[in-house]
Parts: sequence; structure tokens; C-alpha cells
Amino acid sequence: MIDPVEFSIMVVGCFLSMCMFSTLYGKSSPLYALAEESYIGFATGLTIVMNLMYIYNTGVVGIQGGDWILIFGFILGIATLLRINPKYSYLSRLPIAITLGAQLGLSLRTQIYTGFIDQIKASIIPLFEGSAKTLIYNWTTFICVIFMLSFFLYTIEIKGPIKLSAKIGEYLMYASFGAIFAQTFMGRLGLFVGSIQNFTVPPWKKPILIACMAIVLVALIALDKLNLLEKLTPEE
Amino acid sequence: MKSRELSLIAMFLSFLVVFVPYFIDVPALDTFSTKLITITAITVSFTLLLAIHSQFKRGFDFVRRKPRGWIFKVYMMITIVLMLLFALGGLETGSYHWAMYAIITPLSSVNYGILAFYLASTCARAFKARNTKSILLILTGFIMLLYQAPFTGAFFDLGPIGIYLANTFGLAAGRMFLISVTVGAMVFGIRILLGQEPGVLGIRSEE
Amino acid sequence: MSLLKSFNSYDSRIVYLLLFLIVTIPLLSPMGLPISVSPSTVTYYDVIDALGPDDLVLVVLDTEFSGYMEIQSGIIASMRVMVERDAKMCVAVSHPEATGIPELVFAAIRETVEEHGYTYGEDYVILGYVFPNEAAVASAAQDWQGVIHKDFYGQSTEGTFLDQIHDWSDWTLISDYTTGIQSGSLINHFGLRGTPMIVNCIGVMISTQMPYLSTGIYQALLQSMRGGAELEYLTGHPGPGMTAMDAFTLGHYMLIVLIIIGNIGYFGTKENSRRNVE
Amino acid sequence: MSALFEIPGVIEGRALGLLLVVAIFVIVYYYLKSGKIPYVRRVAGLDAIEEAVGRSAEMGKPVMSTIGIDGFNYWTLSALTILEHVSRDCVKKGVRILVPTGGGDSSYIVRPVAEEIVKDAYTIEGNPEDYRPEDLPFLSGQQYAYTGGVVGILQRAKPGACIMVGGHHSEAMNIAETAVLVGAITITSGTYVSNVAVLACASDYILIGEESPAAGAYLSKDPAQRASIRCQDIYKGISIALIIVGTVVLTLGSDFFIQLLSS
Repeated sequence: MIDPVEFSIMVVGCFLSMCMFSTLYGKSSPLYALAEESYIGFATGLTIVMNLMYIYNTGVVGIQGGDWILIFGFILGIATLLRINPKYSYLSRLPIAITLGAQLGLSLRTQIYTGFIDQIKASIIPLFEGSAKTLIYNWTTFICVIFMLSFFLYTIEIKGPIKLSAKIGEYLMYASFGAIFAQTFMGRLGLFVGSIQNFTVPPWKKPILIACMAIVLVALIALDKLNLLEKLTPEE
Repeated sequence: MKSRELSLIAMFLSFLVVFVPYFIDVPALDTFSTKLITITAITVSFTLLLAIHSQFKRGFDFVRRKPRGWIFKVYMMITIVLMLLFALGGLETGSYHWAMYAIITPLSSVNYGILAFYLASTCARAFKARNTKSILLILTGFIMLLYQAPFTGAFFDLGPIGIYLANTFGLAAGRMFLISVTVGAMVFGIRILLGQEPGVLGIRSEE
Repeated sequence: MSLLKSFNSYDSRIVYLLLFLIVTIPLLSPMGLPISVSPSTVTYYDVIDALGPDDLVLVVLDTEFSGYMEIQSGIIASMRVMVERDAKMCVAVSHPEATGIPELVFAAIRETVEEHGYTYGEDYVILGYVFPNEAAVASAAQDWQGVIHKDFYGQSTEGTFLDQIHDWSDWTLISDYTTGIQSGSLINHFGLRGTPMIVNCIGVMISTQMPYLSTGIYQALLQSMRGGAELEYLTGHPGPGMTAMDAFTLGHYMLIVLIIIGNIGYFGTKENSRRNVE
Repeated sequence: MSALFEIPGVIEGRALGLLLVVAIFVIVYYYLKSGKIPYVRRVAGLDAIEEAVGRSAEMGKPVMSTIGIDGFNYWTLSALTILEHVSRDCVKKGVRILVPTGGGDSSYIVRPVAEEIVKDAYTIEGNPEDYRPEDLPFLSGQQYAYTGGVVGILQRAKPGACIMVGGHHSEAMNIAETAVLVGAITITSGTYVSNVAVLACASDYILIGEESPAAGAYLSKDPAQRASIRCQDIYKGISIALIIVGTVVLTLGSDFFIQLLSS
């Protein structure tokens, strides 16, 4: 026996998903708008709920536990919200300044390692030691990094050896773009496969999937033939 | 004038409080720094509540103007309120649970899954051997696609070359972007700290 | 020649429809095409296989729900291994949508959980949305007890194994499942200080995450849905990943065919138009 | 790896990081205060942009120019400078310019600046009365609502060129594909590597990574933007030098530079 709640979750989810796929028809449609507004509305609601929970669990519970200094988080947070009112928006500047300063501190103190020093360290690799495979890997990486970086120098005249180096860098970059394109496609395909798989396991869902696909497709073509697609779609 | 300088000083001080104890061992400052980071986390969570304001402002604007399809915006605003009401009934069961799994989860995945279609049509249109750059692009793309299909491995082993492409060309491009973007972001951060980007603080440049 | 011309340019909606069918049909009736296992998956498996009852793992679901659909096989398979090894597991979330994921994962591995007597509070804790921004990650890394007080269900975390956690150094492993939301912050505030990290990322993020693997911050990187399927194969528990691999393979082959057709069309019509000019 | 040197009082292994951050501070400060305007070369993408606007003028079609969905960051700043250039070029050539904004929670802070830029372009290069506020729609703070809006505008207005710069994320692919399908010359820029790779395939011309801030700096009279590009080049130069010298020295058998970088 199928649980009625689960059944309704499947039917609504599958129908709205197919509505969202209708954007691939190439014309704006009320079906897509329905799915889009549903997602925006419920997801915004969820974001608010989860943020309030975080504020409660970290802030309120922390203060109750004697960590009174966290009350500044609330004062600054509420002051930040004042930016929506032009009359009081100046009150939001101080909290924005304080949080921005802290965030910059957090990123500057670590990025210099993760994004710069460590990357240089990892690029310093032996070019004449190790197996043939290691050597091929090391040489390729070394050449790619050097030439690609030289493509990204902008405050010097590009001529002579730097011009050649930048040109090689650009070609190497296109070679890597092919590989990265394939990886990106793998990811997006995985998302698509996953989202359809959601509607095929367990097997009782399969007929519903096929029915939803058919209904949305027929509705889309019918609306198009009746010239109603544009008329029923909301303006931006 | 005063307000701007005050903001800049506050920003620089909070920067130092977070930045310095990471490098120099001052236990008292370290404790304060940790608290400031937690306060920042709470404050930043508040700013996300601005989302509700911007959605409702836009929604009401639509209702006032009543353009074609304004009823969709009314529906959207109702769903926000519904989700908030659902949450009051508990997060594990009931209507909140239903909205999570019937609406948010499937639509979130379809939203990004659609990109696979755009990538496929791009591939069909653009992967043509027009010049040296596109030949390089097709060559590596073609090999990677073949390698990534798990079934290919059952016939012939493209593993070595697929892994080679990902771990050399792919890695180098990733690393080059990382270095370049890191330095860019750091310089921009310093510009903010030096008061060169007042727009970021919500201050207009004429002030 | 009109066939060649149509190979060179056609309505992209044909591509959309083809891709839709090619993915949906094998999911409706699976064929069970064989797969192979890549070395990166073996490395990843070795790391989680080495876990034991004394180890504390921070599992971070660092993804929107969409990302979960892609890497669910990796999440389920690795959390199953962690349960089998009796490692202590703390599940944290960095996107509101991901708060719905733990329920699905624990439903999928319910039998293993029951078999091993893996109990809530004693062996695992679900924290919910505790990493909304970089500052939150940083404060959890520096002062865990000062920030984490309650779990997702509103119960106090006092008395659980989380009492042993004070800062970044108390974790044995951080297992990040990411679309890139807070992976950078986790690296900055945990990985960089020396907490061992492994990652399972969506395909789009592989090239962005790779540099951190090469610098040693990540011990292993599991790639996209394919890596998850391979992990399922290694652990001997077929799941969503392996059943999706038919569709995955065919989707890739479709693109290869499109590239070939497109180039035949391009060169065919190019020759043709050149001849016309002459 | 053991450290090569230490600074008294500084936590072990963190001396070099501190030195490099302080140094970059000093360099940025120097360039900002000295009033020197460093040379920045013209990137090829700018010719592509001008050509695209020119072709749109010939065909009598509008131009769409976007500035990304982020708040103020350095991608957005360069996008605004490029927008200034594009909008003036458009007004001069009598081309209608469409600038959709929005897409992120902080994008609404950027919007008034974009508005100001387009309005100024009409005042300086043409007739201020020709400025049409409805050509700069704010398409919500939600990423995919914005995307749907931009795609809709592309389908209806069928612009001759689509110039997409600034901080765009996964939505860039939808916009670029649609722009190509409606026959627009598509010029894009990407901010992270997988996005750049797919956009390089999808669009007619791409500003790869830092090319767009460099283009912005080239066009800008603002010394701060040029100085940043200069500072970035100095650090990129340092990294190239360290990698080459470090590799050579390592090959000769000394791990001096690895120790230095671990300090």
C-alpha cells in the first residue's frame, strides 16, 4: 500500500518538475512560471526559517548559557536591517563595516596560503626524478602553469618571448577547457539523471512520471496552438 | 564626513582583531577575536532576512501595477508565508516536511539539471574543427567524454589518458585561476580597507 | 546534401528531446551496463575504510538539494562505511535546503544502522544548518563549545561525543560533500590548520577543487555521480549511483555522436559551398 | 617541512604569509598614494565589443549588456566600467541599450550605480530625454527569476549583441545559449574555471578570467583600478619566478624554496 502523503509528494513534485522542464520548449509559459514562483516562494521561506534557527541556536542559547557578549550580534544584526529604510540607513553602516572588516580578516589571513603560497609550493616539482609517468605529469603541469600564468600579465607590453609564451598559454588553456567542459557536462548530466531518478525509484512512481510528462507536453503544445502561452505568462 | 571615517576605523579595527591573532600569539586577543567571529556569523545571518523584504517589496509592486500575470506574485508571497507557518508546526513532520520534499527538493534539482541540456546543445553547435583552438578543445573534450562514460572502461582502458588530462591540463588551469583570483580578491580587499571602495559600505562617493 | 546541411545546423529542441529520452528510458528500464573503477575512488575508499570506533568524523553536507541528487550515491555509500566502521559521525549542513538530506540518507542505510546498533547521540548527531557563512565555520573551528549548543531537533548536544570537541584539532576527519558553498571556508579554517579532509564534489567543481588535492589539503577526491557509483561497487552495496550509470553512459555517448555528426555536417557543407564558389 | 626562517613573536610557519600580506598592503598603498597611473595593455576583447555594437547599429537592433548578479566585488566594478564604455558607444551610434539587473541578494546595491552610468551616457553623448528607465529592469533578487527574465527579454527583443560581463554563475549558460539562438553576437566573461570553459564553447568571444578586470582597468581613468591590476601582476610575476627558480633549484637537489615557502 502506498502511503498517501508520499503519493502526494510524488505527484506534486513530479508535475512541477515537468513544468520547469517546459522552459526547454523555447517559449515562456505559465507552467514554468508556476514552478518558478513555487520554488522561489518556498525556498525563500526555508532560508528565513533556517537563518532564524541559526540565530536562535547560536545566539539566544549562547546568551542563556552566560555568553552575554553575543548580544552584540543581535544589536548589529538588527541595525543592519535598517538599511532598507532610507531615513535610518546610516545606522546600518557601522555593523556593515564591522562585519566586513572581520570577513576580510578571515579571508586575507588564509587565502594567502590556500590560494598563493601552497599553490606555488605544489608547483615546485622535480623534472628529472621519478618514473616516466611522473615525469610526463610533472613536465606537463609545469609547462601549463607557467605559460598560462604568462597569458594573464596585463601591465607589460606583450612582445617577443612573452608574446609567444602568452600565445602558447592561450592554446594550452583551450586544451584544458575541452577537458573541463566534459567534467562540467558530467556534473550537469548527473544532476539531471538524479532529478529524474527521484521519480523512478521505487517502481510505483514510474507511471506517474510518464503521465506528468505527457500532461505537461500536451498542455504546452495546446496552449501554444491556441496562442495562449504569451497571454498567460507573467511579465517580468 | 564623520560617519564615513568612523565606519572605516571600525572596519580596520575589526579586521586587525581577526587578522593579527592568526599570526601573533596573544591569548587575550585570540579569545576576543573568536567572539567577534561568532558575532559576525550572527550578524550576517540577519542580513539574509533582507530576502523577505526584497521579495515582498517586489511582489507588492506588482500587485499595485497589476501587469499581466500579477496573480503569480501573489501566489509567491503566499507560499513564503505558508512556509513560515508550516515551520511553526515542527520541522520533522507534517506540512513543513511535505513542502520540503514535494516542492523545494525536486525543483532545486531540476533547476540546475536543465543546464545539461544547454551544454548538450552548445556541444552540438560549437564543437566543430574551425581553427587550432577549437581543434584542441574538441580533442580533449572528446577524449574526456569517452573516458567519463563508465561503460567505456569495460572495452578499452582510457583511464591513463583521461586521468592525465584531468590531473595536468585541468589541474593547471584550475591552479592558474586560483592564484590569479586570489591575488585579485586580496587586492580588492585591501582597497576596501584603505577606504577606496565606499560603495561597498553603502556610502556614496560624494560624501 | 540537405542531410549534411541539417547535420550542420538544426533546431536545438531536437537535442533537448533526444537527451531527455536517452536519460529517461534507461532509468525506466535499466540495462545494467558494466562499469570500471578509477584510482581516485580507490584512494577515497581507503581513507574511509581505515576509520575506527575512536574516530570522530565531521560530515558536512555542503550542497543545495540539486547537488544531493548528483552525489547522493557517494554520500550514502560513504556514510554506510562510516557506520560499518562504528566511527562517530556529526552531520553539519551549510545550505538551508540540505537540512532535508540527513533523513533521506539514514532512511537509505537504515538496515546497516540497525545491524550495527548505531545510536543517535552516542554514535551520531545531526546538527542542521550550523554553517551559514564563513564566520560561522571559522568560529566552529576555533571554539566549538562556544557556538554549537543544540542539534537539529532542538536537543542539547551536551552528554554526546561532541563534548570531546573543542576546536579543529579534535576531528579525525572532515568529509565534505560539496557544490562549493563553504568548501573554501572549511579549507581555510580546518584543512589549512591540519584537519584531514576528504571531499566528494559535483562534476562542475572538480577543476576548482583539484588544486587543493594536489597541495595535500584533501586526502582524496571523489568525483561526481560516477565516483559514487564506483564507491557503491567497491563497498558491495549497489544503490542509486549504479542504477543511474546506464543513463550516465548513454548521455555521454550522445554528446560524442553529436560532435561527430556536427563535424561531418560542417566539413560536408564547407566543401560544398567552396565548390559552389568555384 | 621545516621552516627556513622565523620572525620572533610570530607563530611558527606563518611568517612568510604575514610578510606577503603586509607587502601587498604596502604596494597597493604606494600605487594609490603616489598618483602614478600604471600602463595597462588593451585586451583583444574590447575590439570584439566595439565590433558587436557596430554590427548592431548596422542591423538596427538593440544591445544587451549585463553586469553580473553579485554585489560590489572586483568583477562587478570592472563590469560597471565596461558598461560605461558600451553605453556611451551605443548612444553615439544610436543603438538602444538594455541593461537587466538583479539576480542576487546584494545586487540591488549595484543597480543605482548602473542606472547612473547609463543616464550619464545619454547626457554626455546624446540627448538625456532619450533615456528610458524601462530598459533597465530590475529582475528580482533571485538568481533563476533573474535568468528567466533575461531569457524572456532576449527572446522578445532579439538584440544584435549580448555583452555579459561581471560576476555571473551557473545562469550564464542559459543566457549565453539563448543569446546565440536569437542571433546575437555573444561576448561573455567567466569568473571561475568551469564556467569559463563552458562559456568559451558557447559564446562568440570570451574574456578569460582576469581579462575582464584588465579591460575595465584599461578603460577606466580611475588610478585605483589600474593600480590593482599592476599589484596583481607583481604577485603573478613573483609566483612565476618562484615556480621556475624553485623547480630548477629542486632539480639541482636543494629544497631551499620549499623550506622558504613553509616558513
